Amino acid sequence: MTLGVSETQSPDEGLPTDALVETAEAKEIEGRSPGEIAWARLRRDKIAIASAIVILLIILVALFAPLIVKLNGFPPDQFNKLNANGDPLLNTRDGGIPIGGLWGSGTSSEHWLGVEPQNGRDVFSRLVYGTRVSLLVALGGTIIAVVLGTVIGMVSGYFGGWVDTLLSRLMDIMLSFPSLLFVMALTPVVASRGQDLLGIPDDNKLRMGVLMFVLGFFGWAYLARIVRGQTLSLREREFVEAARSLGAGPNYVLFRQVLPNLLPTLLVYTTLLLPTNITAEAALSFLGVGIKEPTASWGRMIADASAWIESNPLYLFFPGTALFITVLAFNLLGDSVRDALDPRAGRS
Amino acid sequence: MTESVTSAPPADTRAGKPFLEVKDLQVHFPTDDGLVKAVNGLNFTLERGKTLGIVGESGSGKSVSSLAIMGLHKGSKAKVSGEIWLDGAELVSMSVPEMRALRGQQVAMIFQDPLSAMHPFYRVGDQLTEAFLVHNNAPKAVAKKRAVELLDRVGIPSPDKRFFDYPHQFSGGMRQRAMIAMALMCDPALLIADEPTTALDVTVQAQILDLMKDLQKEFNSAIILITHDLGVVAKMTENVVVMYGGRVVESGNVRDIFYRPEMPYTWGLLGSIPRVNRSGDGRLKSIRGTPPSLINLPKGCPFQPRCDYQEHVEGANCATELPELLQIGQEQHRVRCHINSEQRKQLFTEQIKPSL
Amino acid sequence: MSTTTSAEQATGKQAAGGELLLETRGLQRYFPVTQGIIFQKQTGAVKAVDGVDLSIRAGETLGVVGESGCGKTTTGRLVTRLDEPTGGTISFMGSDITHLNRARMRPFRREIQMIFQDPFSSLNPRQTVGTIIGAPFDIQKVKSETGTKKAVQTLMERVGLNPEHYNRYPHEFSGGQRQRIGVARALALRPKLIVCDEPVSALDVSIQAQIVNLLEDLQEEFDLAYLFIAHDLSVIRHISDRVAVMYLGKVVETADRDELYNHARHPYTHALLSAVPEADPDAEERRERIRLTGDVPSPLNPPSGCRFRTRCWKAQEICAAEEPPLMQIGAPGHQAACHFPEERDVV
Amino acid sequence: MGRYLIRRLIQAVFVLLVISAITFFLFWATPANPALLICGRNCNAETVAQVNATYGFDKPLVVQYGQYMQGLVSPGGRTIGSEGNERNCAWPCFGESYQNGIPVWNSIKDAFPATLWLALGAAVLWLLSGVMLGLIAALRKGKFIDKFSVGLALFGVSFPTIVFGYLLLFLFIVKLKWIPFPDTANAALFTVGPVKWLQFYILPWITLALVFAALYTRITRANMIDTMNEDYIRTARAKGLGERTVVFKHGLRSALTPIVTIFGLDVGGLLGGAVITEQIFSITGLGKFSIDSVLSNDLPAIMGVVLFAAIFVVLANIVVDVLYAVIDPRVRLS
Repeated sequence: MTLGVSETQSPDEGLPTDALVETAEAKEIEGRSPGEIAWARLRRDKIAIASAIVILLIILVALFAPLIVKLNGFPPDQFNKLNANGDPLLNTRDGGIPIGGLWGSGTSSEHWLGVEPQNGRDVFSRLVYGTRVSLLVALGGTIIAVVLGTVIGMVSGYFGGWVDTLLSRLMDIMLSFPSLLFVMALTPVVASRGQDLLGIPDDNKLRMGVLMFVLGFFGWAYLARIVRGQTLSLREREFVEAARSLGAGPNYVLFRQVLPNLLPTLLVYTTLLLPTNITAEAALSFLGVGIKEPTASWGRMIADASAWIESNPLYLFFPGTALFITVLAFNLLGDSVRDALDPRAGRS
Repeated sequence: MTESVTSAPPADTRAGKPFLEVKDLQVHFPTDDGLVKAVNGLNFTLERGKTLGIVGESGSGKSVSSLAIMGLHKGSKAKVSGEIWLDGAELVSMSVPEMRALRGQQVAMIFQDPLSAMHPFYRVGDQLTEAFLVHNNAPKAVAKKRAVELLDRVGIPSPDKRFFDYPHQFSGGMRQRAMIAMALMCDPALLIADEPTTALDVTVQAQILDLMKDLQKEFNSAIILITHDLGVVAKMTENVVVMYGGRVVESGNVRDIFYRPEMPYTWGLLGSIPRVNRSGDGRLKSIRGTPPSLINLPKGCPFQPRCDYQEHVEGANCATELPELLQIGQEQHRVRCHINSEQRKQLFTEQIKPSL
Repeated sequence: MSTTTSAEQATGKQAAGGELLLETRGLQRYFPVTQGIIFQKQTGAVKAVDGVDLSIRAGETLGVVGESGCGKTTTGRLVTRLDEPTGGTISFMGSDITHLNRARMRPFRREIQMIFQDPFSSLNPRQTVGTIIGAPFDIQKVKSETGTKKAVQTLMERVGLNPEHYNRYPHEFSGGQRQRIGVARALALRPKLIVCDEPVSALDVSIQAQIVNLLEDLQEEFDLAYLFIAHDLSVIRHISDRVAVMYLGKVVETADRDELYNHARHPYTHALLSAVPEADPDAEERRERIRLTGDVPSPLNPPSGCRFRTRCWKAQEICAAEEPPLMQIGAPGHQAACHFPEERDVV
Repeated sequence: MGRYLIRRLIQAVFVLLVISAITFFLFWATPANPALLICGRNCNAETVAQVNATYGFDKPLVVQYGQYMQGLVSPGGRTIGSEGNERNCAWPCFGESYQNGIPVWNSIKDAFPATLWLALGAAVLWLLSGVMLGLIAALRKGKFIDKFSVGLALFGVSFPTIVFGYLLLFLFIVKLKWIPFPDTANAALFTVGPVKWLQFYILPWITLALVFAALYTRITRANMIDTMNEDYIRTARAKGLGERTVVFKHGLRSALTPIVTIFGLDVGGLLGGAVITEQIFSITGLGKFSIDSVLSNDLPAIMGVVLFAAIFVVLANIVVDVLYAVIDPRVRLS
């Protein structure tokens, strides 16, 4: 995520080092774009740096999940009945609760975060693999929503007339859908439809694609409304008039004049939508309409763990904490990005 | 007027003292970019029934000064120092509740943009009576009567009906009239008008300025008129303060400023404006460069970087030493410039006056 | 400020009046007002511009003056074809450009440029000055002999900007400098006509004079014609060769500059001129003022007959019944639309 | 005003029609033959044909949609079932459940009160706490209490409901045992008395309210800070009004206006079911009903719940717009 932010913010990476920033601040501010100023502000924001590092770590975990899991040697889907000494891990008579470990969660030097009740899968491995699912689905859904919202919003705002009327009504309708309910109801339907049309089995690869699609499809309308409003006001700005008076067509105006001015909004919205979608994926999997067994996902793990809340609360604690920290880090970064991009910040 | 009698002390207690006296007023704002020195030493006096014009370009500190007189910087990050004496009371050191009792009652303000200066959700009439009721222990009916009277007085047709309108239902000119009526609700002795006609069309501006003049005669109030429009100054004021970079650079009576100005910045201002009554085919005498940043004010004379007359200063200390605001002759004409007065007079008559 | 320059200026002004560049006939722009529960039907129209005839010759400045809502800005947008006229014709150098589509309009756009009011909104905050001033070359696909960068830097120098600031962003410039950037952009393709929509009204007095001077210098150097739109009668007097006064979508009086300011015939022009305060305390004291009452009526329902009659002190029955046409009166080229024109000393 | 309402209601009906059509065709066009869903494992060609006839699956989709809409529009409802086994499905007819044959409307009616109590209670909680916290933060901008509120709000928006809900459940029910395990019978106020009712709802309320309260804190704070910089606030101070009047009469009124809009839409959205909270605390409201229907592929039930929820959202939109016009005199409904 940090990489993405830095790329949009300063395309020509001639960025000053910290020392240079200081001198530039002290003396005259030379040739810095609004984006570069925001980037400089962001770099001075300790919370932003900290949350960016956390997010980077989470991304690394997601990327290198197979390598990390090799460390402890328990694939996420493997049922573990015995430990290295050949002792049983689970108490079969007591419904399959792990034996020993912190709060009866089966934590040990082999299974760092314990094992699942009943089938003994390694919680650490599942958590690591769950990171992949969460990030991938959230990222995919966010990209779809942002692209759809930007394009539809810009077209609606710029062209006006019946195009605008039609697209605005569409946005209204999309926003009138009880969206969580609809997403929930639609996910299995789309999954089986996809299976039918594409000939792909309804496995978790398809499910992930469906989740991205559904989250994107229900996430664009709000952004489209914002983009439409901004495009409407940008269209009236004199620099757009200036381009038009030179004979510029809609492509030039939309992509060279309007879009660059939308970037701060898109960036802020993206950083806010990402944690929302991470939460949404977890919620859907939790409800049983998202990622299914045997693939690991945080929401699924929380749903499974909720049955063992009395006997093995740690089982709930790990995916919950992972989810919370991830969402918090994204929100913190999103706030910092918004503050950094706010032209009013630092004045008054 | 009616029940509202300003609590002015008997005149003899402050014999010889001016009604309003501002001494060495300074207003500074700390910001992320540095300390903004908006006002750096403002001095003037004003009597009842008279109008003082404060002229300057954006960033010269004129609006900030007026907010300081209203005490509206109290409670913000702004640092205000110096003295403001109004009718025997010192305002800078005054506590917030004391100042609040004065606001609207003794000092009232008319703002530039009447649309944003009135609350969009409340009826015009209620906004007028509110100002009255907070200072007067009177029944609502009395307040309403006075509001309708004043709306009528400022020239709003069928004021008893318009009393119930919302600000957005008024035209720009009517809103400014209503703002004036609101300012007059408690019969204030001092009225501060901050660019009161800048947002208005020229015919409406003429109406509003005439109205202000008439009302001043009627209420004998002192008016501070803040503007960048030299025409408005010429029409309305007796005395003028020219501000630049947060400092007074020239002050005096209106004829001194328009006919015998001695500060190169004032010359520049007068030369910059095209005249409606003259066919000027020649170039306008513009001032080169741009106004200074209030964070990095030039050392020495604030106008020094843009001044074309530095060669006339002996010792060439324009860039290093701040010239003092010195009185010339007998009148209250004061100028802040290193060039000596005789030479300035000569420069003006020989070089400036012919091209105005 | 030598006398020779002003003499040159004066002869320059006299020489103005070359070939006819732009002519509008009966130009109209109505904005429809709609209402309806499901199907919107048009219930009226805001008559922003309602039959305007203007002509501009090469190298001259036509000033258009009037109060807010009089239609002067819309007129400027129609002339540059940023807005589509609902009636009338616009011809530029003999070609009818009233309803040309974007592709056909393209070549004409090199000849007609625009300078805008707001130096903050007229420059894209996310483009460098180089990109902004180079946009005309980019959009019109014009190759400069010296290369775009060199051409832009030459332009920057010409309008008084430091060419080294090529890579800076608009927020690093002051209002006056930004307006210079706008002037450079308008100048890039060497147009014949520049429409200036309130180009100095957002600037401080001292900066305003710099820009006015710059515009005058450029006019002389490049033989530009200006359609100069402003509400400030003093600026209009200073810069224009001819002046048109607009009220509620119509031209009510037009004449050569000095003829209009010294011998105005329309009561509205009188009222306007008399309302401008002069920067001269003695003159202000002596002046007799015409006090106009009331506000400008809504352009949705303009008064019948003469549109000024609701505020006019001379209005009689005929003013409500019959709309006065623009008629020749006084010196050649002086036209006024009034049933009871008279000369009156107001400034 | 009257004309406006009529226009908005017509628009609302149109929106609902579109939603119903999309929902209907999406769900019924699923390749999984609905008949197979109903007869389950012991399906053969004969039983499928029978089920098809009973539910009208053999007819074209458009006809089925028409019949469905008839049940919602016609005051007499519609007739359901095959020849010989016809029965009336009373208005408003959302069809019958595939699972147990109970009319969907009856299930919705039964589930709705629990959702209503949950949503309204949480709404009061988040509105009061959010607005208050946001207001205090705005008025003490930059001070400790502001930073604290901003931090708390950030914490709140970052706490996923599924995590926060279980955290509360674990703390107060499992660990501290202050509250007994939720007993679904306690959902109704009148049968169990206020104490049990409160015990039942308190944790769900807090769970549901957290995210909203955090959002409202942020919105209120931002609005209030913007409003206090407005020119008319300066005017109010220039009149000599007391700070309390300035803040509460002039500032808060403007700052709260956008909140009204958001609040209306949020409550409207929740009346269709707070799925996650209901799932965590086993509340048999609309949310629980809908997730159960989804998991069992009970198409008429899903369809019914989606439509029912959409009605609230659409109505909330209208209510909010009208309220806005009442609060802000500049807004004219046309």
